[in-house]
Amino acid sequence: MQISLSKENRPIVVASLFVGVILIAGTAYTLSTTGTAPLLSVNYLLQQLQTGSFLGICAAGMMMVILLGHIDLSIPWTLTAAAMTATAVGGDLAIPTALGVGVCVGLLNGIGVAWLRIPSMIFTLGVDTVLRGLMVAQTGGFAPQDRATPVMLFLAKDRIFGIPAAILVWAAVSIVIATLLTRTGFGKSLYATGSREGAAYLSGIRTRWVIIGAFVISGVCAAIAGVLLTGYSAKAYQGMGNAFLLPAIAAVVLGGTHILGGKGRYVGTLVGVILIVLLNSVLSIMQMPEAGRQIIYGAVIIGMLLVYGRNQRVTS
Amino acid sequence: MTEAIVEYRGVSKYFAGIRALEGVDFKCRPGSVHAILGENGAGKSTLIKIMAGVLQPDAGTLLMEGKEVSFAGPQAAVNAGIVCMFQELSLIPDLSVADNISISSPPRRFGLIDRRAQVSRAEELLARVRCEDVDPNALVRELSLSRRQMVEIAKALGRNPKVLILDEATSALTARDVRTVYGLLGELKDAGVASLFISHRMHEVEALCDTLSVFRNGRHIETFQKGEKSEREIVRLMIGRDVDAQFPPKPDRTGEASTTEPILEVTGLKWGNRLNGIDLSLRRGEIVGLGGLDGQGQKELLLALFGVLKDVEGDVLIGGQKGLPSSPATAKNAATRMALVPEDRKTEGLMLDMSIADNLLVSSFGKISRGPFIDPGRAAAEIRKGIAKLQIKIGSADDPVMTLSGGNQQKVVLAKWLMIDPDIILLNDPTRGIDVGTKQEIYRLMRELANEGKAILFYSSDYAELIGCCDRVSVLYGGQVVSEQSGDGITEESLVAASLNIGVEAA
Amino acid sequence: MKQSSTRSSDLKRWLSQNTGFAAALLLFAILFLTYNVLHPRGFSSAVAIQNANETVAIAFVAMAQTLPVLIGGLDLSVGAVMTLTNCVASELLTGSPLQILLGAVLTLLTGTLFGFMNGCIVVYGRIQPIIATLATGAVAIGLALLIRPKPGGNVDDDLSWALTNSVWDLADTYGFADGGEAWWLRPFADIPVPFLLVVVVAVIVWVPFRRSVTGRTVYAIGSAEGAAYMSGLPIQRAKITAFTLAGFLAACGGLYLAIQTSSGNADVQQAGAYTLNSIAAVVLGGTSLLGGTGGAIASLVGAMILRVISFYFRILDIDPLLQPLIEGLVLLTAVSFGAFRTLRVKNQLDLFR
Amino acid sequence: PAEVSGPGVNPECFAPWSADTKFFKWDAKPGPYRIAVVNGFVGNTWRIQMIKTAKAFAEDPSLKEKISEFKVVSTGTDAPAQLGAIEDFINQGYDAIVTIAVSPDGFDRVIRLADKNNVVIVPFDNVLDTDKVMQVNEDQLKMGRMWAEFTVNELKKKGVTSGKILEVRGLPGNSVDRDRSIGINEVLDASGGDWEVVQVVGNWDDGTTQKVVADAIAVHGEFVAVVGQGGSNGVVQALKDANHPWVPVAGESENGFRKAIAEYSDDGLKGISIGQSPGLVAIAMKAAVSALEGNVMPQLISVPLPVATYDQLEDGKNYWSDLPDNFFTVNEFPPCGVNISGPEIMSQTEEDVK
Ligand SMILES: Nc1ncnc2c1ncn2[C@@H]1O[C@H](COP(=O)(O)OP(=O)(O)OP(=O)(O)O)[C@@H](O)[C@H]1O
Ligand SMILES: Nc1ncnc2c1ncn2[C@@H]1O[C@H](COP(=O)(O)OP(=O)(O)OP(=O)(O)O)[C@@H](O)[C@H]1O
Ligand SMILES: [Mg+2]
Ligand SMILES: [Mg+2]
Repeated sequence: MQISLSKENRPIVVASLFVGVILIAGTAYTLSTTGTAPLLSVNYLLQQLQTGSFLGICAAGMMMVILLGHIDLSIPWTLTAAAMTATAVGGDLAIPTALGVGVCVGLLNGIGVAWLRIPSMIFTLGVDTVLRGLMVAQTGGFAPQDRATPVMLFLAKDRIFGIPAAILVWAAVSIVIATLLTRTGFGKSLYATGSREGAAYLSGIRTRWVIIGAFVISGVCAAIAGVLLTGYSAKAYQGMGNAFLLPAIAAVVLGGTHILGGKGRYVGTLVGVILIVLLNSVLSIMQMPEAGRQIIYGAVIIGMLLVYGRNQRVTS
Repeated sequence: MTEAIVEYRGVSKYFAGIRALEGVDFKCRPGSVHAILGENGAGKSTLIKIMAGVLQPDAGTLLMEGKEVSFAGPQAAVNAGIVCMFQELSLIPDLSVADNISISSPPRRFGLIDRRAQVSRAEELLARVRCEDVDPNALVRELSLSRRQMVEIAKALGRNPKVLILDEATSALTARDVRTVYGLLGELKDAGVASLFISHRMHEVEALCDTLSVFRNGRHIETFQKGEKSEREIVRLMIGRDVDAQFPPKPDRTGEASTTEPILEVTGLKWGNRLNGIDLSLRRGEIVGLGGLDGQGQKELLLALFGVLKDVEGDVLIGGQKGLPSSPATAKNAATRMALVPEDRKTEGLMLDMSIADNLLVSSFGKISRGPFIDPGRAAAEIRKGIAKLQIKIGSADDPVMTLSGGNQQKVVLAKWLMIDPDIILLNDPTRGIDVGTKQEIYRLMRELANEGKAILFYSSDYAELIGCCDRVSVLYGGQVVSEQSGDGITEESLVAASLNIGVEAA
Repeated sequence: MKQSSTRSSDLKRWLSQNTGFAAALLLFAILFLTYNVLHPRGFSSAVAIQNANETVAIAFVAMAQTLPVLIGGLDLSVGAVMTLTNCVASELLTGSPLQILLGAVLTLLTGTLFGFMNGCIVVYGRIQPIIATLATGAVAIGLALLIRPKPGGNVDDDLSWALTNSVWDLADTYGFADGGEAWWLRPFADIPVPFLLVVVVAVIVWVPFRRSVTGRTVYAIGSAEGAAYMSGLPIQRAKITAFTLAGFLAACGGLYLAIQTSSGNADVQQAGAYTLNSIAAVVLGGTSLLGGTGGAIASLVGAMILRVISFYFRILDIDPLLQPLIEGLVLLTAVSFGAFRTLRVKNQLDLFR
Repeated sequence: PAEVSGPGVNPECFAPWSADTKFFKWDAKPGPYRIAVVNGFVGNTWRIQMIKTAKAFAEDPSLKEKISEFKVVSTGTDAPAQLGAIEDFINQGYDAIVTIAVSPDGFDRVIRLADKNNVVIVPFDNVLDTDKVMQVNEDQLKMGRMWAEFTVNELKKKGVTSGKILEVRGLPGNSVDRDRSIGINEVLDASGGDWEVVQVVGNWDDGTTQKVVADAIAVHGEFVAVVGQGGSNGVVQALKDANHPWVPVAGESENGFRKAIAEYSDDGLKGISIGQSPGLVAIAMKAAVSALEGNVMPQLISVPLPVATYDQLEDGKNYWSDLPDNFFTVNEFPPCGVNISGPEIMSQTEEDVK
């Protein structure tokens, strides 16, 4: 494939370069403090990808929704609810249950946004709150079992040919999403709907179902992330999804997906996720205080978007 | 000879290397109505956008009343007395009529906007354009398209223009409003105002303008007075070659009508207060026109047939099946496939920032997919076929469709629909804002499609098109078919009369 | 007679153009009256003061959020700016009255400048507001943590007491109007000061803004940006002003929070909660997230609705572990009200704006 | 309330924080009382367990008769909302308000109002930086010290006197985090060992903790011990995943952490588990009632630290191998008559769900 620096590819290239910069900066730091360069070890990188896979899968789902010009703020508690219900059910049914929860939440979000036409920003926020309420009520009322099942543990922790299974799950999700986006009518319809819903509708695309589909994918992705995270922590717990919402949005946007929909490539989201994960890790290694960390985050996002090239001015 | 009020000297403008205007010298005199003619993409809009301060020239100078000027933005141009009316574009739907009329320089009291003064100012100006029926406090979004254009005109008048520019700004006006506008332009002309008029409709140009300028490929070709050249010569200047017969010949269909079964039959179609019992039938191989003044239910009829409207009543038979499709998707996928070329190609027909290829394929994923996956080979073949069939002028199929000219954009919409091989084609004013050459290609295509056995329902705001293209014409008035004409019975006279819902004798 | 008929049709038009706001107002009235009826000390000054105190910060932040929403954007930094200014104020609101005043001015200036920066990034950097402010929000929180690594602060006690009580207490604390007993003060004596503060800011900031060309441009941008530009409206100025004012109003919230709690707290969670609640309040007030319609007063009402809902948990007997669920369901239902209009739409094309 | 001299009532339960702790006495009010619990954030197991404990304790025979009305509300991490709820309960005429403050500052106004209306406010867990109200808490500084002392001792037993110790911190800016860390470092500095302390921020959250500990191991290699303030399950998971040899670990009192210690202590996971107990709410409620009855109360009540080291763990007694990881094992305080155990509270309807 030829890499031309089109407007579409520029974010991907720039973000990849920045990933390199982060690694170099981190290595410079560890060299100067401990004299070693652990950041460049395969083990460290694999571990980053392993812990990054949760965010990566959330971001993949989020990207579907953002491509439509919508947003899914219910990811944190969809993830948590899927994980908690799954462990409560336990056994072989655990993972299907988690996916079921993801599908249901996605359907609900999709119906609210596509049929009732409530702005996704507010509807998914409400759904998130409701899910949190449900989980509080469930924990309070039923004291559900929270232990990860063996399959979850396997998916999150075991290695297959030396590669953590979580990374393989992420890769599988990525392949599905990337194929969906580039090779199927659904994917093309997603871009069309995100670009201009009215025109897509008049072109005979069932835009409502496209929207619902995207939200369902987002819900399912959050559920998969929940399953993995449960395996990784060996249990499900309240608030386990809280750390994923804003980084997921940031990863998608840093990957060059347009926040108003219609444009973006999945590779970009992958690079965006890796960028965020490494940035986090390096800042943590540098023992950067929270204040500095927040400021750096903000600066990185603004700086990168400025480099990507500014949006067009609306003149007509 | 009077001094030019606006003068261009060697003005050039490029967009990412594409030439929009090059070395243009152009003058316009006060007290004239000046037509700017040219194909799509000839540079007309660019020319006036520079004058209106929307764009800055890359080279050359702009002079106003002999002095060099440079407008940083539309406001600067307005302050200098250059007022521009863009098609549907510069009214704010969520603000009131009065707000819109005094939008950028409202009357003030103690530094704050004086609402009452603003309303009375709006009332005055609305009276000047004979739109006393428009409530100054109504939101613009509540008004019909033709009322909006009249408000736009009132707004322009309120800015005391020295130069008034109308860029395809009269497309939706009713006959009465057009007369009002003609009158107003006359008044302004007498008052020494220069009016620049852009339209693709020759009869409007002929009725209104005294001076004509022709542009082609970003260059100013010639300026001349009305009557100096024939219409044929003008068209040749515009497209750089001769044009022959505008419309392809109609096949003789006498006697056929009664024998073939209609593919589409509608009786008593009702929807809200817009459609009040429409009866219509359409056969394969036929082009049926929808006539009438703008806003008499033609668009709603097309949308209803395409499954966009809810709660439509009436009996419908499509290809022998009862009932309307429930959505465009079902209309497209039914046994009798339908296609609709919508009114506004930029918002309803195309995903402007997606590629030409993606826009072409958007209605035919089913056809080019194997299982759930798109077959890239078949997709590429279809794209090639579509582009070739309509002779769409493109660089690469991966360019955004936005970079095409209006006519080529419209061709993309048509090609998209032809890919599904529709049985019924609904066309909503497909040639609006399109130049003569492209129009001709579209007319020819329509006839070809009809001859292939497709049925075409064709709404146009241009009588000439209806006369030249259609086998039959149904004229709508107030949501009903008031007259059906066919063959040689379709004449401008009869169409106008039917449009106004008066007997032919009276017209 | 003609007079009265036009007046009633004026009202009708206002209702049809402000359906969302009118519904919000009605909903608030019902909720608030019922609350007062159920409350053992309903309709008393003490309850009003408490309600007002609790509402001020979110009311300011919701008003702040309104402006970016009107231009069709979102400001995800309002909560963070409130937090930042809260921390700034907690350092500055102490000393002599003049110093306190200066501190308050500096606090408001901080927020205003931050908003101005947001505006510049959006206008000159041409980054989508939602992403730009997501990033600057993180910066604001970072700055807040730098200023106040742990909660605390030293806000003047009298100021805090005087501004969080009734007008009478204000007069009493600072000894004007005969310590609150002056006859002319009587009619106002029971009004909560925080309520007055919100009203004053709304009147001296929002109302003039609404009736300026810049304000009009803000609405125009949200309604049809291209048309606004073509009409010669000052787009860039209006956008920058919208974000600047948002920063100012968020700073009002932060300043009041500092006065109310006599401290500052760089609480990341609270900042996030305020941002999200501000969006909910804007929607509840009937302002469209697409921009162009609505207003700060509507958001004020939206914020009050949001608050009243949670008041009910204190007077009704509801299982505490079900409260979050109920809160979520009520919010979801409330924001879904607008959907009825959608279900009545007969032309599907009208759904895609 | 009046400031009086000690000693206070029931000192085994209401132990004064230190020798110079002040004592308060409110005018005795006739019972029964109206009591409200104003919680902040809800959405983790600790808070849920706390709320359930509060509800259960209100039904406890020792208190039931004395309470006429009991209400719990959660306001989220929203200072004005919490202050508003407290003020509302004061307005409604409640006699006592038990609360977990969302911020250690900012309660001046409600304290003033409460004093005016003779209402007892009792912050616990996240307490206030003021000595004007009666508060209930465990000694965080001491907790930090005990963690560090235990760790240093265990290392000494192994003959280790130098090396890297990983300290996992809690929510930045929180006073509890600050106090615990001070305690930990004080002891480490004074221990004479040659320790290099590596700090990471785990926000008291299992997931975050696990991630940052894993990162730290990847970068620093091995640690001789881990002192974690919270998210202890995450510490153990991270060690396990990295195949880090088991080392002494100090941490909170989640069931999961204790399960892990019990399982791996023989392999070297010498653990100490001290935790902030959700049962604190019961003591705070009891203190509130006692104050309303007119008893002399210490201004700052110190609740004994519930310590369990690896050699003291006993299944079914101070941890439960068949119950979820997330709930907090320590819930009862016998000297106070608070006898609601963790499993009792968190699994009361377990049978119903299977
Ligand atoms: N914003 C733009 N970006 C890039 N190219 C542009 C832009 N605007 C105009 N052009 C180019 O300039 C040429 C002239 O455009 P212009 O809009 O002036 O044509 P026009 O004569 O008004 O056509 P029409 O009859 O369709 O209105 C077009 O062919 C187009 O390629
Ligand atoms: N962003 C853009 N990039 C490239 N070319 C553009 C762009 N915007 C407009 N153009 C060019 O400008 C030309 C005219 O644009 P314009 O907006 O005037 O449309 P139009 O063809 O005149 O349609 P209509 O008359 O219906 O408004 C088009 O031919 C197109 O090639
Ligand atoms: Mg043009
Ligand atoms: Mg045009």
